[in-house]
Amino acid sequence: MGLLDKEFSDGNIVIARVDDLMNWARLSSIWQLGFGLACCAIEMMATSASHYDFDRFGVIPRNTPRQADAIIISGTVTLKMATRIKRLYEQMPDPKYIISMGSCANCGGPYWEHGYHVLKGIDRVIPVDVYVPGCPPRPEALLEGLLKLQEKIRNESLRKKIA
Amino acid sequence: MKQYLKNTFDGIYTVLVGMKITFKHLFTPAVTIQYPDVKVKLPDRVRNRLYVNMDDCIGCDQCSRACPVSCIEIETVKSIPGEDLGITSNGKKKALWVTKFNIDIAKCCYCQLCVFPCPTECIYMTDVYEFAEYERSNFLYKFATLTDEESAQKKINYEKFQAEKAAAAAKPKPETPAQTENKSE
Amino acid sequence: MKNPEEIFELLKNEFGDTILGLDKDTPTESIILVDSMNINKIGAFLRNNNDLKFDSLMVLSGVDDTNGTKVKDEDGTDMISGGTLSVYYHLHSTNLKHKITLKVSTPRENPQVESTYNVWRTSDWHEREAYDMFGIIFLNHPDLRRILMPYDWEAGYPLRKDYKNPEFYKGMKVPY
Amino acid sequence: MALKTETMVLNMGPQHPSTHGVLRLELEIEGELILSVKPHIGYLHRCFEKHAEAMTYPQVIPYTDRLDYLAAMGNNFGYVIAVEKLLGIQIPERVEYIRIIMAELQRIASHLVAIATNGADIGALTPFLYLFRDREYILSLFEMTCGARMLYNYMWIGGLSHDIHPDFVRKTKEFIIHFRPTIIELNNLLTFNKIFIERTANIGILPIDTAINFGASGPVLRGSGLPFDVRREDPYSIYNRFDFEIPTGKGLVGTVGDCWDRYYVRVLEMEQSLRIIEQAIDNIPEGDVHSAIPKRIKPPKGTVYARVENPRGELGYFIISDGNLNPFRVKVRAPSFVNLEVMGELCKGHLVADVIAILGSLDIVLGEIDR
Amino acid sequence: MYQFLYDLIGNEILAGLLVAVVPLTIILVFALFGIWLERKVSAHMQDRLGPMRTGWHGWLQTVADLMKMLQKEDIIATDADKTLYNIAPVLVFSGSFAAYAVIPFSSKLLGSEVEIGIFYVLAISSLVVAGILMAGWSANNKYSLLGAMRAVAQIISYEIPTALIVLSMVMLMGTLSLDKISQMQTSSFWNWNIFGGAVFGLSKFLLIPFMFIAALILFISTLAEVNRVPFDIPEAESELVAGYFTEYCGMKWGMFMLAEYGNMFAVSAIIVILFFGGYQSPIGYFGNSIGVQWLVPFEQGFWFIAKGLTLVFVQMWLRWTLPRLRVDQLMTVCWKYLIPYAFLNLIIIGIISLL
Repeated sequence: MGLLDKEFSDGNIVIARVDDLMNWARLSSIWQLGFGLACCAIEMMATSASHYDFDRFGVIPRNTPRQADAIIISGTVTLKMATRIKRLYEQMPDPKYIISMGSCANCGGPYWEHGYHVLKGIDRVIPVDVYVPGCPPRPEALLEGLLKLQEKIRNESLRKKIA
Repeated sequence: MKQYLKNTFDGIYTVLVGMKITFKHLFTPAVTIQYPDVKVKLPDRVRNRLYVNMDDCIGCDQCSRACPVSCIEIETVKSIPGEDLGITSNGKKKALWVTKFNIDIAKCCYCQLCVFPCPTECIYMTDVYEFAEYERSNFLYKFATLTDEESAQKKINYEKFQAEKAAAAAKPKPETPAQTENKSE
Repeated sequence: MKNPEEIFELLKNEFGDTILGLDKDTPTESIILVDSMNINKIGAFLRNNNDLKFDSLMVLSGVDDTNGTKVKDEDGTDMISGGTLSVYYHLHSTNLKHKITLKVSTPRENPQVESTYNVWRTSDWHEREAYDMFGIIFLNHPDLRRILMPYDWEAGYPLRKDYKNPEFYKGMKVPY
Repeated sequence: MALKTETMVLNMGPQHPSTHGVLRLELEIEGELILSVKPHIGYLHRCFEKHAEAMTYPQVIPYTDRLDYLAAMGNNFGYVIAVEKLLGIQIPERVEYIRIIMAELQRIASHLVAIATNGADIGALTPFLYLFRDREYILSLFEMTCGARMLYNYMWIGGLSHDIHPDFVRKTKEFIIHFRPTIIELNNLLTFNKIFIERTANIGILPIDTAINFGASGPVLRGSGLPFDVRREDPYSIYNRFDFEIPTGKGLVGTVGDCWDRYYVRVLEMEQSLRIIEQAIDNIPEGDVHSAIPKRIKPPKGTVYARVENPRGELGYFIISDGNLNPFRVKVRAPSFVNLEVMGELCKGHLVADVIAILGSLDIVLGEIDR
Repeated sequence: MYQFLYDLIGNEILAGLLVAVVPLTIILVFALFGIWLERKVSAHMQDRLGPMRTGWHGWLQTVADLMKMLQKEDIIATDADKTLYNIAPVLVFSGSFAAYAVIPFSSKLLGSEVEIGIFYVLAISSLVVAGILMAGWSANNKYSLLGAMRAVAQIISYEIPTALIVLSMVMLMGTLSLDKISQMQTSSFWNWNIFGGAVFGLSKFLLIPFMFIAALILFISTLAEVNRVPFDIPEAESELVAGYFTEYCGMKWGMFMLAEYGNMFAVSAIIVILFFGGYQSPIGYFGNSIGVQWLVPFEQGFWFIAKGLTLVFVQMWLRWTLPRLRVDQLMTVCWKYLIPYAFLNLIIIGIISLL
């Protein structure tokens, strides 16, 4: 598995510096898997367009799961699509993150009551790091979700957590 | 042969025209809004996060009936006559204790159908769009101002009042109606 | 430019009893009721006859008109048995500019309708969708399988009024 | 003895950079040549029709937004006209004018995305960003009036949710002045670019009779030369008061009905929409947009089928009401659902790269295909 | 330079290694700078800002990408051909790195003054094709196979127009060694080959239009060899997901990117040497005029890299303006347009050089 899972002894000064450097590198170049599901995908494209510019945060759309670090689940996840997303998630190399964008991906959104074919939230299939609310969320809301993900990566550490 | 030369000339000419346009754009100023440092002021009718001003809410359940996604849950307890629950901003007398007012913003589809039917305009959409969370359970916003034991207390009062009224009604009919009249003002 | 009554007369004397009737009480458009087993012949006639020329099928929609009797299922939910499922055909002619609606109804137990695949190619997917949502079998349709739902969905036909959600699908909990 | 070759089945799966969302194309290819294309849809089936049966009439409108999420105003317009025809109520003039302006602005925004993704599929990434930058201009107009950027819930049964913003008229005029030169810039950069012409001319040729037989509509049908437009065929609302042409494919570069024609019809349609907006923006009559909204909407028993010209084609709503608050059955005739059927016909004998160009020129949206 | 180092250290293996390290650092530094430049150029051409948050205007962005790729888990598909899968990136990178051995950055900074310089570059750069084919085949993925097939067809068929143009230039110059070619285009830009070479006379003026055509053909065909738009069909992201490196992740994919940017600079270096006067400065040397002799090689290095970067900028500029060609159109451009024009050019230059 990736570097992240090795345990190092705690409280080592050198580790602290390397930690920040590793985290900084991982968070400032999150490559998103370029695929969208529904209306939130159009808002995600608008975010990577000139007005809100995902590239400012180092986010480039990569097409193969092999080279992607994060998936932005943008849109309604149906049961037929859920198995595909699970397989995509497994194809990605290890330090990987998931942003669930929009009400549909968070908990089924407007389709939670009568949607017989809608999966009620992507966290039933893959572990989600950041939930971005909105239907569809504004591009700034998605950027704020990305900043929250970057915060989360910043506090990750190679050290073994002392419970 | 003529078509051959025309193709070559066309190919080169249109490529140069395209390159002129992109080069011109190299010097036009970028339109990017640098989000975290520069936050654009949104227009006033913008629809983002829902907010309920609880001291205006009379618990009439109009908004939860109008919501297509039914993400608003309201529970109310009738107040016993003597209690004073205050006046809403537009002067309507409040008669119900709102013990539970939950909006599951994760389900909300931001269609603003709940804002129009509200008699006291206490539910409206603010322009706050930065509320991403790490946990999904944080999306369940509880607006009710009564704490749990207070609402339990209200319920008990109401049941007690109900039992009294039933007992009073079961007693002889003639002389009780006068009293209940003034008691219920 | 013909209005529905003239078209109904024309069809009546062409096909006789297979045209069941003209229903005019709906506020906006009148519907011609047709027998389900030879919709194909009627469709071909409507398309090729040169003063009708209905060359484009706008929409083909299945409807579960719940006119059967309510029956209690074993776990208490009410199922509908008997009654009919019907299919509406909205036709339009691009050069004569007139529109018509046909209605076909079949029994709910084994709903069978003639496919109009060779008359209008657009009915291919519309019929597959009607089969997917209501279970209406279209005879001699090239490949009648589900189009919107997963191909291995056994929990019945979703748009029927008495449809119940399955508990699990491929390990994922379906209801909320 | 011929070499025994085996065809390869290539799966352009639900996750593919240029399938405009979640569409799976099963290509049977021999080397690069395509023998057959089988589209698999249903990856975004969100059970709209089941929801429509469970909601009251006004509550269905937010769900119609989410059908063709690139032209939400057009979906509202179609549904609202169908229910008003059922109710038989009279709409004030002001509402009609504002609805037409909003629908035409939405047509421009939707065509911008269609052209942008068509160009990006063929490799030109810069026009994609220029057109999205112009689309932001229109989205800010919508956000100013009804508060949402993409899914508006703006057109209600009998009226509108908000009246237009005080400086909406001025901003729209500014937009028209700003937008015209960008169309010319797009034409120089992409439309008449030799490589773009090489990639799209004479590819995916759709003759008129197969187009009609397949029930195609909108730019796909008009690209093949038939000037069929619901705004002119059976005019709804007050479209007959405005004069605008119906651009059709003329085969300027390749033959009539190829990818380039379908693309160029969209560019010309944006011009026509600008003309309509110019005619409508100056004489919006006074009046109250909430006056004709009925308090309780209970239409009489009956069926109605109303058609609207959406940017992707003819969007139809077939509503059966049995006289109570919820519609008994709502069936949506989605233009992309019908246009995608032509895909199997168009792609025979082309190369793998052409499938992407043809799919881009059909301009499908998965939200309304899978409903 | 090898001689200079050999005198310094004495041991020829160590000196050889050191000579190899200098172009390696140039490639690495250029690759880091090139990727950042590409993202900023593409951003500003599209009215946006590009990387901004890692250092001033995001200059640390590629360093962050590199370190992130080092931390990625390295997935090898179970039924991928392991050995070929691992050799492919090394082969592709060594193919493009080997070309730097003969490229004269300045009169002093020169890998090895090999007599057959340009011939060696053509030979070595076709090693990349083998690497790409290995990558595409070993990943056992349909898209990579398609991408690899296209890459082989494209690079091999575009070697012919490159070879023809190089042939016509060598015919004019008379020598194969890149160093000598640069030296022949001395002092001011008027003596560059693009303006007809150093010898003054009627043939110089006659040559100018054909030199422009030759430079254009060489630029287009080397664009195709480096898989840059409008010829980036092997890794066409809109069709083949990511072409032949679909299955590569982390640092292996990084090697492909390094090789691509190394190739880009190598190719533009060849064009600069053949047409734009190698390391000669267009306006004379500052070092000569103030008598400081040891400054001249550094100035030559500066001018060489400046010209190389302008051509790399033009390659990027083309990438963000043009759509992508289809595979068969790619072949028609090469066989029906570039090769006939190259032949014609070769004949005409031959005739003129006889005058």
